[in-house]
Amino acid sequence: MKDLLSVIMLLGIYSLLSACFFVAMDAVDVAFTEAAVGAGISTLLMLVAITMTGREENPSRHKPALALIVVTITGSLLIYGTLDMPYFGLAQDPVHLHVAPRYVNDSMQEIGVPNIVTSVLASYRAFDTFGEVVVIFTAGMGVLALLSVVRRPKDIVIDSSKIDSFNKCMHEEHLILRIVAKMLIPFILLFALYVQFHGDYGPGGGFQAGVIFAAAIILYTMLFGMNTARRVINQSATQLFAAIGVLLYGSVGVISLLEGKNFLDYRVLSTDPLAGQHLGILLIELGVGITVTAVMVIIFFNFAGRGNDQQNKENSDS
Amino acid sequence: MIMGLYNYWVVVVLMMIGFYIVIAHGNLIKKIVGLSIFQTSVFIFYISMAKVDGGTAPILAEGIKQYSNPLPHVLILTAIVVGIATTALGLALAVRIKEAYGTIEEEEIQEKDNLDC
Amino acid sequence: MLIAATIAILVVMIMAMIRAFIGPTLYDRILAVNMFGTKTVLLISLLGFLMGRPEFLDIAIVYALINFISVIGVLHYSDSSIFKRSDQQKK
Amino acid sequence: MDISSSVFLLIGSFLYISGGVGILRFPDFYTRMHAVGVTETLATAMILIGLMLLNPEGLVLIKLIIILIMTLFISPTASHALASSAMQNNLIPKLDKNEVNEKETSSNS
Amino acid sequence: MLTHLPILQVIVPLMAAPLCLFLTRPRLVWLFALIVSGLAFLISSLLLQQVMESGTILYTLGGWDAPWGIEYRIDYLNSLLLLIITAISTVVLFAAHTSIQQEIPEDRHTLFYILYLLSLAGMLGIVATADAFNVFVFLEISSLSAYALIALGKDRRALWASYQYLIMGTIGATFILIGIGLMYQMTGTLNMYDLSQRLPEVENTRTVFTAFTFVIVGVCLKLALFPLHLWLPNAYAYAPSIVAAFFAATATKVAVYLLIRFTFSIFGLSFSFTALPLQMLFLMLGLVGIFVASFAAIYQTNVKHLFAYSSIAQIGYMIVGFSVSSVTGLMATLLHLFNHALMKSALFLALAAVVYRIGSVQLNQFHGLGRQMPYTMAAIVIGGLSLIGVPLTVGFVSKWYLIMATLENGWWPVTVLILLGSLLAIVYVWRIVEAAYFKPPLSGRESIKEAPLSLLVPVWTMVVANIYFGIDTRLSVQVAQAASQSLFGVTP
Repeated sequence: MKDLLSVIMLLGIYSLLSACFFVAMDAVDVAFTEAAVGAGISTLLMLVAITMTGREENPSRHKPALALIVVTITGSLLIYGTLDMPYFGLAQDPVHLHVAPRYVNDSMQEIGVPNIVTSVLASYRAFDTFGEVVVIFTAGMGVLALLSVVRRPKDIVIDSSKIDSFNKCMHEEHLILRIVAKMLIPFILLFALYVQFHGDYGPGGGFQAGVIFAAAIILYTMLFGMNTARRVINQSATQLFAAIGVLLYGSVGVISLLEGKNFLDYRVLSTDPLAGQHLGILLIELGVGITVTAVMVIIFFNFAGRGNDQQNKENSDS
Repeated sequence: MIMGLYNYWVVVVLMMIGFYIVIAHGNLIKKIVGLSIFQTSVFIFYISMAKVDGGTAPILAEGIKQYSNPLPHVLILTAIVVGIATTALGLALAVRIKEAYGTIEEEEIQEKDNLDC
Repeated sequence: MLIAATIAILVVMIMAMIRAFIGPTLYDRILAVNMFGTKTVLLISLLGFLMGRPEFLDIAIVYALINFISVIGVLHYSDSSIFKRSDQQKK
Repeated sequence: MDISSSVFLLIGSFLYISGGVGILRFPDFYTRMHAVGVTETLATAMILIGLMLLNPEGLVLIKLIIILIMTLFISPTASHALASSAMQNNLIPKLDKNEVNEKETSSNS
Repeated sequence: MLTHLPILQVIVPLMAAPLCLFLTRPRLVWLFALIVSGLAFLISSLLLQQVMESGTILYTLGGWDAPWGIEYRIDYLNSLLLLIITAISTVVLFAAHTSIQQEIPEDRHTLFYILYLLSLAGMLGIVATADAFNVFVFLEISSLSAYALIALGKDRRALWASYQYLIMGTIGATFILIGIGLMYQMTGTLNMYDLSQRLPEVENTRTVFTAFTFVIVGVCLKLALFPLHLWLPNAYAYAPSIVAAFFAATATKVAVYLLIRFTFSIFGLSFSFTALPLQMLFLMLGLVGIFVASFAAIYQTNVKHLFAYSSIAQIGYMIVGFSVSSVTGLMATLLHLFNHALMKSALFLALAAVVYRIGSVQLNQFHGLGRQMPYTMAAIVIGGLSLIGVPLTVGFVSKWYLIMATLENGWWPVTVLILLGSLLAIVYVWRIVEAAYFKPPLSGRESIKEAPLSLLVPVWTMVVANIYFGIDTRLSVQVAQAASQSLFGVTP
């Protein structure tokens, strides 16, 4: 397939399918995330990217023989490895016998949160999640370092006159879309808040909520234009928010250090250890949510902003 | 054996498709698509091993005895985030490469580099 | 009956996928992806009922939203000038 | 209750299948969209109503209603956006004589 | 607070990175980053001291015992690594402020320091943790920031190099992820210590064999071991000089650490060296790597390329030491790890000084620099001598132990080959010396002056360290010996 746009759409379908599979395999939280990330954000990012890099793939002059050999060797090694694997779905597989039973059986007494995935994510293995937040923060900073454009005041003047006329024609074009979106966006934001704070009881949590929140902002940006969105969302404030999320997460850990317990031990946050766990999970999920929202917005704005700039340049050239 | 392992084999095939796209194709965006497929297949592998027959989603509720293993779910949540971070960065690089070289085909970029030297 | 509906949806998903693969124009593919997304929403709701834990409908809601956003996204960016230019070059 | 929900689910499935056949068999983009867009909204509503009849309690019911309302908004909007965008990008519906002939031959075959 | 040192080691730079965004002026950010890095260095020296006094330190995160929670486990091996990384990072960062003025646009300076700190924290996290999955997460932190840092380079080829690194690095990381998944599937645990306890029960299964292969291949991709090294030269050559100095000295070391950790601590010695013909394989790859990379280095015209290839050759030496699989061999590897970090940071920092003055590192631009930038060039010469392995430099110490290790095993042909490899090093170092000292200065370049003090001080800090640790080998040898003995389970 040479048309990259189609490739990306099929990737979206693949992602949707794998998410269905995750639901069938009981991994509801993962399905949630995959839906929001794989089918939503990553498809959108790829789309924005190909508007800038072009849609056609050149016919390749590569000789794929070497690649094919490498892939065959790796694949057969993996198949070879599967032969001694414990069978799929049996309850006596080693995976289900060693570490996991404690999570399933005791997390209610130790943490008091019905969603086991949340309690493992946010308490037992909270440091992994801290790493995850930092990874996403790193990606945000990396994209900023690569794509951010320095705006001179002169450019903005040209921009705004152009954007206004652009907006006018957009307005007529997308009237229905805009009205529906205006109705949907508050609902999406509310829903994101629900996902954020309901993560203890059902699928969801800070990361998913952050992505949904960011998706609402992205929808707004696409329909009302970059400039309108820039008026609502301040770029440097977004960067600070990304940092605040990470710091919020980290400071929960630092508080436990100062109280003489180990890093990220939430039991110090309250006299009742269960209440402490609850509070800790709430706070760190909030941190995750803030960072993820901010970083997704940063990434999208920088991609889209770069694209707009390119187009403006071309228009002024021609 | 076939019933016990077949879905791992499907996963392996999917992984290898992704892996093949990464190493055989010359288009930078397509490489990232391949990477994404590769990673998603690894996620499927992890999630498969978490499943327990007769179990349900690991969210505690009354009257349910058997839950699937929550740990791989947690790991994969983290890995998905890592995946999107990598994708975003890779795409950003591809965009910059397009601006700098005027193309996103591996061969053309290498040709231009050789001219530079 | 839930099973019958699930199977029906799976069959339709396959049909949509075929269209997404062959679909001569870009818009056919977008249509197929959109359709696929709607089916996914329903499939997930049905799976929830089938597995006896229907409280996970949140995922279906997310799907519906994301599906809408990505269709808008695809349309928005397929309208952008660069694509049109490359199409013209082809002609 | 069960019977009525089964009926709704069945109608929904049937509509879906017909929409699916439509997307495969119709000759051009606009007719395909017609097939999908029209059946999809109704069928989704049918299936969701069928599910509501199965489990009429609390939060689940509310969520089902939310999904229903959202599909009723989103699905036609998306179809509209898709069609107008296709039209603006000069995707011409197949109306010529040749095309009509072609349609006939394809429907005959 | 002393009991919390293991975690402070990682979170101090990790949390300092977002804090940088709140500082307005790049100069402040630099000072802040420098202080943070210095603090990390202090912590790592305290940690080393603690380990030497009281043995392995355990630290459970979140108060959950391993294997349910994540655990940090600091022994000789990782405290040595932590010390190397933080020391190099501090010295390099000292030079950063001056060097990046020329190479990175002003508005990216804050981002540069943030990414630098993140990358530092990522590496420290990889080294400190005792949880296999946590390794993956921190590996990605350090790699993602590395991709962005490399892409900051001025030349457009930096972008392409960074992209290639991204693809290779992600494939490597995904391989490691597959390997970890397979191990988890067979044992049900992710904690390294727990894994090492539970793996012997299932070590004859084909799944564990596959897991081992995938982890090793993944790590070798990150390590740039000979056939998988293609991403490295360009990445180091076109990255900003400071970034090259930091990564050349630390990034591959972290990968070597992972290799040692996985083979020795997790899979165990007996499995690692019997399951695969690993010993022979690594020996061959190491030796071939030394020769191919050294020959490639001889033909480079870009000095950064030259040193990048020399890095690949030096990795070959480490792998040879590793493949000897005796206490002395591993000790030689660890010593070389330490020493190579010292040499390469000195060399690349000196190159940063050259770039600062003449804006290029092509060999033909070096003509006459020996008189115009005497101190910088002297540093390059001493670093080069150290690469060759001349006595009184650190390079000599590690080569000495490496040769002892091979002779101990009776592998005298290997010894000869190692000596021949050093001869090749003489050739490529000589080319620089020739250009710098025996060619007249280029016309129009008479006004070139010595690099500013802010660059010379870090360069010469590293050079002095090169000589000091070449003469007084007590610290490095003692720690390396203790680490290697504990990995082999020998009680000292």
